[in-house]
Amino acid sequence: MVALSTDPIDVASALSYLQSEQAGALDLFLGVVRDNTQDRPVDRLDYEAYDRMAVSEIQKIVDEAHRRWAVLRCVVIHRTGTLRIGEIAVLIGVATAHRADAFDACRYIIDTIKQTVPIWKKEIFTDGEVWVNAHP
Amino acid sequence: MVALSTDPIDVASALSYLQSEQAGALDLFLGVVRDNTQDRPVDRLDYEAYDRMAVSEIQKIVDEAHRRWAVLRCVVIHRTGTLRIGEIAVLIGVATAHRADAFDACRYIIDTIKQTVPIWKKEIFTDGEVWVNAHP
Amino acid sequence: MNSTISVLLFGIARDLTGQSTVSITLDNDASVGDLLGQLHQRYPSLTGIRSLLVAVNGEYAEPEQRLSHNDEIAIIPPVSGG
Amino acid sequence: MNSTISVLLFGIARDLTGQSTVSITLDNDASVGDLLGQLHQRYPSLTGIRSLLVAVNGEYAEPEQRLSHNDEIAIIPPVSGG
Repeated sequence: MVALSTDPIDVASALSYLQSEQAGALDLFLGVVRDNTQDRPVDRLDYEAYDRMAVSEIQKIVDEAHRRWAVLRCVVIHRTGTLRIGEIAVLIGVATAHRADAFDACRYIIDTIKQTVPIWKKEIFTDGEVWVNAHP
Repeated sequence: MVALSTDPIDVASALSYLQSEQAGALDLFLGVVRDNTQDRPVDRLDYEAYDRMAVSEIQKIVDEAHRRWAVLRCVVIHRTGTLRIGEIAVLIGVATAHRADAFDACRYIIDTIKQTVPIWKKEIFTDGEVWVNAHP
Repeated sequence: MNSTISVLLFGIARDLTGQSTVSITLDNDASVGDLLGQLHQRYPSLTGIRSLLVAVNGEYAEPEQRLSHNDEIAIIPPVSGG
Repeated sequence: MNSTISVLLFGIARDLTGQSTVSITLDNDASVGDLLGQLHQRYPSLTGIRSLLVAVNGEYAEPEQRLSHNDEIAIIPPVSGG
């Protein structure tokens, strides 16, 4: 399951989606808004997505994870809009028979999302703002 | 937080324990009872622990994870007693500022638990039972 | 003959141009590279961005890819999801 | 002089002996290795287990470690948690 969401991400429903009788391992990664970036205090983050393409690019990554590892079920939900400290920006959950596959697939998915998916994050500080990664 | 539990593991309360304003990444691993082992259908698992020592050995592993990685918060809960298919046998949650530490610490903890912690698992099949790892 | 195509802008590209969509007039056989050239000419501030990619109909496109006036075209500044 | 110590058994060791605690009589300067020897003599089926470790007061103990009659001693068959 791949989705973008303007509402808070519901971890419990993601976990129930991942249930499978063959699953022995489940790795769940949450990317969370933290209170600082390079020691500069963060007030909030604004996430913006090219929705249609973000979903299809995430789906490509999930499809590749299925090709590389024995994935039983997989869920990726990325938040958009304004997020405060402690809110979940992205959830990735992978259920597999054995744990190595769950860890490897989950890590591959988050690493690749950060490289290819058209989602942009603006960090808003008390004294300014910056689009992350935008400048040389 | 390290605990053994005869009751079902509460994922939501583990997640709230992991919250921290400095946390940017959270990796949660769940070990789940699956419906087969080497294609032999499993009916249920019985987990038994040397409680006092299991807790202290898990705590040693968690302490070592804190030494090796920048761990903000960590929770390990291991279930004991009879578990049915789909039930969570072990939960490991690690909150860190950056994701590599969360994945590495979480994986280290589950891998090492399986090597050193005095907990024993008996697989009960429809036609017999076996203590896992016990025989040459 | 020319045609006018509408281009979606996101993130810092939208902030720097002050627009979420711009109309660009291109030759009928114009490529992705030609589009980027025109955009940079019209909005010199875009050169301050580390890299700009172009998506055509929701897929990343190479600079030599030809554009058609009914393509959905988007400018993709460096992504920072997750 | 001898002393009797009580030993905790878990998992397959408990199943094979049919006991969760056994009393073993040892010399006063007996080691972990001596204890394992006595146990194997009394319960030959234990040799079917891949490995047996001993914990003394909740810590894994080396074979040469000496035992005292007020130690909490446990037999640790191969672990399989997680």
